[in-house]
Amino acid sequence: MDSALIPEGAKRCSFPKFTIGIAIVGAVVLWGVYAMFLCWFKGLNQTNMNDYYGFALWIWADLAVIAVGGGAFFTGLLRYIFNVDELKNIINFAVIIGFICYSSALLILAIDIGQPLRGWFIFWHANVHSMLTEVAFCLSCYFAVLTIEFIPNILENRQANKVPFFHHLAHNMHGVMAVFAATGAFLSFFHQGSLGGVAGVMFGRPFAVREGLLIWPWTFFLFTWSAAAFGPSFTLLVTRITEAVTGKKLVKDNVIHLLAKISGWMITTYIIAKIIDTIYWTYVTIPSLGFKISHFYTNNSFYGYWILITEIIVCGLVPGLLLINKSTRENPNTRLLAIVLGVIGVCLNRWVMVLQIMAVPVMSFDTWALYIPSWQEMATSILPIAYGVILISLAYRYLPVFPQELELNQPKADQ
Amino acid sequence: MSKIENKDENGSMDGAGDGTAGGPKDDKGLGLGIIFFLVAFLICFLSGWLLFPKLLYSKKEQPFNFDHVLHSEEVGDCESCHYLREDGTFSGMPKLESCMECHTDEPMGETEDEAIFAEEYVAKEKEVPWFVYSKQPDCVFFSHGAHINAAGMDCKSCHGPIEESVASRPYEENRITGYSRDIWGKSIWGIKKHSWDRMKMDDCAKCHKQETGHQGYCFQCHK
Amino acid sequence: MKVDRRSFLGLGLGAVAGVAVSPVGMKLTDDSSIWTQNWPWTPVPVDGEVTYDSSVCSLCPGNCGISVRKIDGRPVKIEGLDGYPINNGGACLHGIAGLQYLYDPTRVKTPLRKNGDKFEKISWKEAISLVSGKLAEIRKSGSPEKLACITDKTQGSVSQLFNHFLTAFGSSNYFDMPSLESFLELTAQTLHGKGKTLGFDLENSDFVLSFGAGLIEGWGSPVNCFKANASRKERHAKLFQIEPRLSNTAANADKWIPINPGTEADLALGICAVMLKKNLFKAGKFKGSFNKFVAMVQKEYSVTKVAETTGIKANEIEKIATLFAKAKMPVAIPGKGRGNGGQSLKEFAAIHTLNCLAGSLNKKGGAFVMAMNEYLSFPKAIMDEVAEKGAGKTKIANSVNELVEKLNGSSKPIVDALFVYNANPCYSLHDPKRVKQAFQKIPFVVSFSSFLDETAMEADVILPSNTFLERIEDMPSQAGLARNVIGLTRPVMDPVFDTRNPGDALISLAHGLEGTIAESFEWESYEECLESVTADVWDSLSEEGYVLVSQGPPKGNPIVDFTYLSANPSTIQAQGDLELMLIPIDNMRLTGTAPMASPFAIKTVSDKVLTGTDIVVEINPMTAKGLKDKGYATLTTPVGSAKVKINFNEGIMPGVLGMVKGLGHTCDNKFVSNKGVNVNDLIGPVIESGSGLDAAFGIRAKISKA
Amino acid sequence: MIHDKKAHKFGMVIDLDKCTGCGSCMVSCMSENNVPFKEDESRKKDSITWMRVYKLTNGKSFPDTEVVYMPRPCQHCGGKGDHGHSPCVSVCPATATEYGHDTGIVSQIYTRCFGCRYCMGACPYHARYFNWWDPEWPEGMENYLSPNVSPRMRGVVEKCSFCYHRYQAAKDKAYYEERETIEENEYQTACATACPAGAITFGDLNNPSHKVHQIVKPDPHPDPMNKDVVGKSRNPKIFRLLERLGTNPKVYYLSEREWVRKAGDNYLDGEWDKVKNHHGSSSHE
Repeated sequence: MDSALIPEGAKRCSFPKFTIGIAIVGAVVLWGVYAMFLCWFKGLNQTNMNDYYGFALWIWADLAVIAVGGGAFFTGLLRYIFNVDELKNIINFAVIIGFICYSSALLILAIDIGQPLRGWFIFWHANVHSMLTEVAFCLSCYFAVLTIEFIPNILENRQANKVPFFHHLAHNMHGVMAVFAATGAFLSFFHQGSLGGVAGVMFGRPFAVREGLLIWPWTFFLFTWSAAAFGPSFTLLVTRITEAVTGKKLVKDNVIHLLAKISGWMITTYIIAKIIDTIYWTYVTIPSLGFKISHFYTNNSFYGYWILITEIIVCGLVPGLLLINKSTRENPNTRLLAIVLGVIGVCLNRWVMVLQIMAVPVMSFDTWALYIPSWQEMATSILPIAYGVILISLAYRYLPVFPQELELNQPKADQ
Repeated sequence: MSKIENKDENGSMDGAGDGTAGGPKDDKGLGLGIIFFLVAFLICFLSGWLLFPKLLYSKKEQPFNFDHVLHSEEVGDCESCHYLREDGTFSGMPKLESCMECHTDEPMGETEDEAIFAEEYVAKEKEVPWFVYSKQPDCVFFSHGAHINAAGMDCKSCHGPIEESVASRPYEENRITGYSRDIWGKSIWGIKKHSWDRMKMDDCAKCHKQETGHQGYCFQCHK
Repeated sequence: MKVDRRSFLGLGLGAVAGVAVSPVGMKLTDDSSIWTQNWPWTPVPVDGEVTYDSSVCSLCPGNCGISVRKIDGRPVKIEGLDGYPINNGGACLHGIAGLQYLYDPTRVKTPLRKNGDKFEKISWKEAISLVSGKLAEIRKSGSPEKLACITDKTQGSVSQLFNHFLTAFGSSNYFDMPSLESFLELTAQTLHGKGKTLGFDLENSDFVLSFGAGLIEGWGSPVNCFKANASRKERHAKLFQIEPRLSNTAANADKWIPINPGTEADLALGICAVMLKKNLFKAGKFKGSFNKFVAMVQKEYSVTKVAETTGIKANEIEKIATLFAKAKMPVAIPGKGRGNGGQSLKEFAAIHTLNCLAGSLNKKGGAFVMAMNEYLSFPKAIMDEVAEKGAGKTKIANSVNELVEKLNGSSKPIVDALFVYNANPCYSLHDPKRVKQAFQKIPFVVSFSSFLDETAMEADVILPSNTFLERIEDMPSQAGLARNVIGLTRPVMDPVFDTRNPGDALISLAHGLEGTIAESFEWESYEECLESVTADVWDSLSEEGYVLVSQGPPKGNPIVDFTYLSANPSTIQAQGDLELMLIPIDNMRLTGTAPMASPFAIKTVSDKVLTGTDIVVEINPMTAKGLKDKGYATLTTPVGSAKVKINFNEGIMPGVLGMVKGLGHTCDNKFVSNKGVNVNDLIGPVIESGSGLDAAFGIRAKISKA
Repeated sequence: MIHDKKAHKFGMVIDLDKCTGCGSCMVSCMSENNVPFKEDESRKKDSITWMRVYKLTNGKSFPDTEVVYMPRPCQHCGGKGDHGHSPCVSVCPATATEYGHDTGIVSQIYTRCFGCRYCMGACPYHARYFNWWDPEWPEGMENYLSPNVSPRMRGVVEKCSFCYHRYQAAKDKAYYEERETIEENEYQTACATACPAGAITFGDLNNPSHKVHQIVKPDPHPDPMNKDVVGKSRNPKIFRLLERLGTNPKVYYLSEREWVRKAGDNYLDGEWDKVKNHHGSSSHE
């Protein structure tokens, strides 16, 4: 019944089936939206945050989605600036994922602040010294860029494309996309970084504070780097999931391998940098403030050394090496393992850089603070995922997201 | 007729696009489009400019008219009623008590406003519920002492030539914020001709920058 | 002509563009945020002219001078009054939070009458005629002594007005709540004779030997003690604190000497023994078998014996004795905690004897034997024969606790009507259950409380009093102060509710009763009464706000009578035989007596004392076998049991459990009530023979994982 | 204007040996600054107390246990090198909190704050509090609220202001009497005036005639051991909380007990004995 909208020649599941699927996920969305309105109308007492935990699950969710959304800008950068042509076959999808991640991030921020109606003060009364100001500006600008990058793909919809104006628009936009890609890359570099800076500049929090270059602490560069490294992994992961769900091959292996390889090298180099940073922090930064590393990983019921090892070795070094190594990279199972580990790794890193910072006592007579999010917090954090699923399904169903789809799914008699 | 329309057509990007795309050849539609655009634009723009303020602000009449000219002739300058207390705080609107230094429940003049004052307030010993045009919100700390004594400013530069008023204009209150309209200023565009036309924070900051070389720290004016 | 898609497109675009370039967007964005800055449900305090009133706080016996900041007559802040002879500036948290009492959710807003189990509002006129009617019946029945009265103290014109009322009515059954004042008076009476009380010159003493006196936990006149304690540093004075638990006082002291609970008297007498043996004492006007006393302590309180009972090493005891005796201006302070809980006369007497032996009596930095305040001159009550007859009858009991025993003991009502003023016996006495029982046996209870507290709940009629900020009253200093000050509490505002000064209520009651009682109350109002009974000091009192009656050591060396102690009265034993000892803790941030703590005060209470609605009990990890820190446990005593939380505390003796006083209120105030348990529910009274005091310093208990 | 004549640097020193933990300072602060209260205030992690009194113990077991109380207002940090980049001020995205170079006081503007809570994360002293709830007073109780401090709405951060409104009041009086300066006793915080033990001394650290300056004797030169640290006390008995972080608080603490002074900061094993006697160089007296 919606066949008129479906890309020419592409096979999609029946409309009722599709609707049911959407309805199920939609229910989750509604749940999240309900929680969202509770927070807006009743205030943040709906959460389990407290004065020790001013930053909590939401900020983590923000950092995490933005990190994994990094695939968009990095792939864009490679595709349009470094002209890695194969990537045109996955760039659309990378952009959609980025769009989802960033729109979610903005939404969560809008819930997270105590006075949403004053949110615009961050622009109007901006404090240039604050990393958060930098985040806000770059984030919203880059979101605009992503939207622009997304539009052509939407306009390529069978019906939209019939309108000559849209047709030309889409065409012309593709032409100038390099400009936006460049802008996007530039903006992303800064807001990914400033998100890292958010933690790094807290010189009252020895667990977070880092020395750095000019006004930017090392976490600034580590965050950008890790986003560029793990972002593509996430793009691959979601592609893999989509392929599994649709039961179709959507992107050619050489493209996958290429992106995996790039991701692998980025991860490995990042993790080396991260290890150096950790060592420097352990042996130079914190001792000068009177702390031993054990202070941050013992005497509490949750945060142990395991979290450090998991983040750096299991979910950092391992996926990195797996993706560098040709055989493991091209083996679908080990590759999947690697990208899953990688995504977990980057999320874990963001977790540590938000929640553990808050948990660690600084005053000698203070105590560890642990917190469990309220259902409202969880619901609003799950909301983006559900919303993402819906958007991806719609995009996949009605837009020519994967240029190689048709070619890869020719009906062949002998197969 | 058609001439104009042609002009329209060539003048319009859309038209051009249409032409090439071989869209409907109905020029009227296009002309209408523009007319509709202009009409809608004008209606919305004008209502946003002229009607919106009418809806945004509610008018409130003062309990009765107050004649500043008459009073300043009788009792002298502003300070005789709006004075600084000994602890340096500002007395603001005079309390009934200080009015009754002259007034009794027997009107001294013939004005019906004074009659109201005598009957409704002096006789009943009720404070007059004046609406204060220059009322700042609770978050603002304003030291009249700093401006009058230390900086030697006159009342007019912020309050305007109020001593020339012979009657009280209606008080306009913003329905959303509860602010007096004088804070944002009469002009919905926020345009000011005199220093007293607007009383927003930026106006304070601007003057502070000029006079003290520093726009001032938040705590100087916020509590 | 045809209106097609493009026309609507134009319409839409035009509208959007039109609004966009109009001021609407900008203005609404700005206003919406300004709206959040001025939410109508966030109160906006009205500004106005600032004035200051000075008065005297009467929340506790401390009677500090206070300065109340007002905005256009509306009180907004209470602070200590500079230059006031008691506190000179500082104030305690309860006084500073005083304004909250004005609007406390439990305020009694109008006179109330109990109807079934609910209260209903009545007018003052109804209330007065109702009460005086009932009282008239009692007098008709010919046994006026069946009217009893409980107040917080005996000093001051309001308390004495109650007494005056009873006398005129024909009853001698006037009782005051156990308080440091009453104990000191009794001690002075026992050792130095009638009409005397004790004061301690803390701010000059160079060696303070405190037997658990919470000098910074609200003992005596709190702020005065705080200041004296703080000045130690400059004066190089020493404070030795003797108690089973590391209280704030102990923590702040130069030395903390842990002692087995309830053995303070033994230690004091042990120290006496040492001083006498080593001839470290200064002879004074010792009367009443001093030698017998000497022999007794040498025999019964030898250092070894005392070391045994108190758990303090023998050489330690001797060291303390020597330090104390050799100090220039030593003083020994009795009264565990705030000194108003369960206390024994033996302990007070024994400890004060140290002062007598050290020659600290009426010396700078020592203990002052002071005459009771006698600035009030009430006219003699006029008594008709009914009154005479009633006055002839002997007093039912010697103390509130004894009264409660008697009431519960007898089947027929021995009290027909009871006045309760400024006291909350149904909460603050040990084992309040029995107090409530006793109250239920009284046909007609009249409460003069400002708040609907546990005791007011038991009343049949409430004649609500003004709070201390709404009324005038004289405030004689007491509480072991080394100077004698009469302060004047003055109204800083009109009553918030339809309440009256208790004095006025009493006067209208008397007038309601007519006859000789009315004649005994010929004043029109309490203020007039106050003015007349304080005639000699009224002028300076009303002008200055206070009168400094006496300061510095009193003249002369008082006699010391050893008769009571030389008979070696037996030391109080805690009730029960369980393995642990539960002791109540006085915490400066809570109040164990009326009025209960304010919301602000409760807010400051540590989560190591109260978490949610759970009370936290202190226990030494050594004792806490099988218990988890912060875990739940069941605490059981012979009197009751309660679910509590555990706090491992190295600052409390093994074998001892500490539970804070002042929680577990049951009145209708969600900020203060239904938090934790009332420690008094777990402790039963132990009456000391001879003094009739409830001397329960604690109770045997056991604790097990819940 | 008065404050431009010479920059003040208001601060306080708290004598921990005198502090009795009585709580007067906390309540005086709450009542002075219209701090709200709610049903359960035992959850200290969401209980607003601008001035909070911590209880410290020396960790020894019975009977050697010692306890000390440490009142903790906002430390009004000067930030690294005392240049005014306090941990919280530098991170606030909307300039809702600001370092007053004229007073050294860190402001908090409730109507500007939009509740991102970044400042709370940045403050190691937990001196900043978020209004998780709308403030509510029992019926009638809002009548005791003071007009000098505006009540906060839900969703914004608040903290100790060193009773700035009292400074304003003192200045107003000075303006009226046409005085250039205000006296030491004209501007005192609510906690300082309330303290019954007189443990809190408040004043201008830049003014040698003020008690606080005379007690603290701040060393205007950077600490040779840590250039971020400025204004270290020249009195070895005086310390600041987490001084090594370079936050440069304006609240100093005084204690005769070594374990208390040590508890004020973090030290590696054996480090304390090296640094304990290091304090602001007396050469600049």
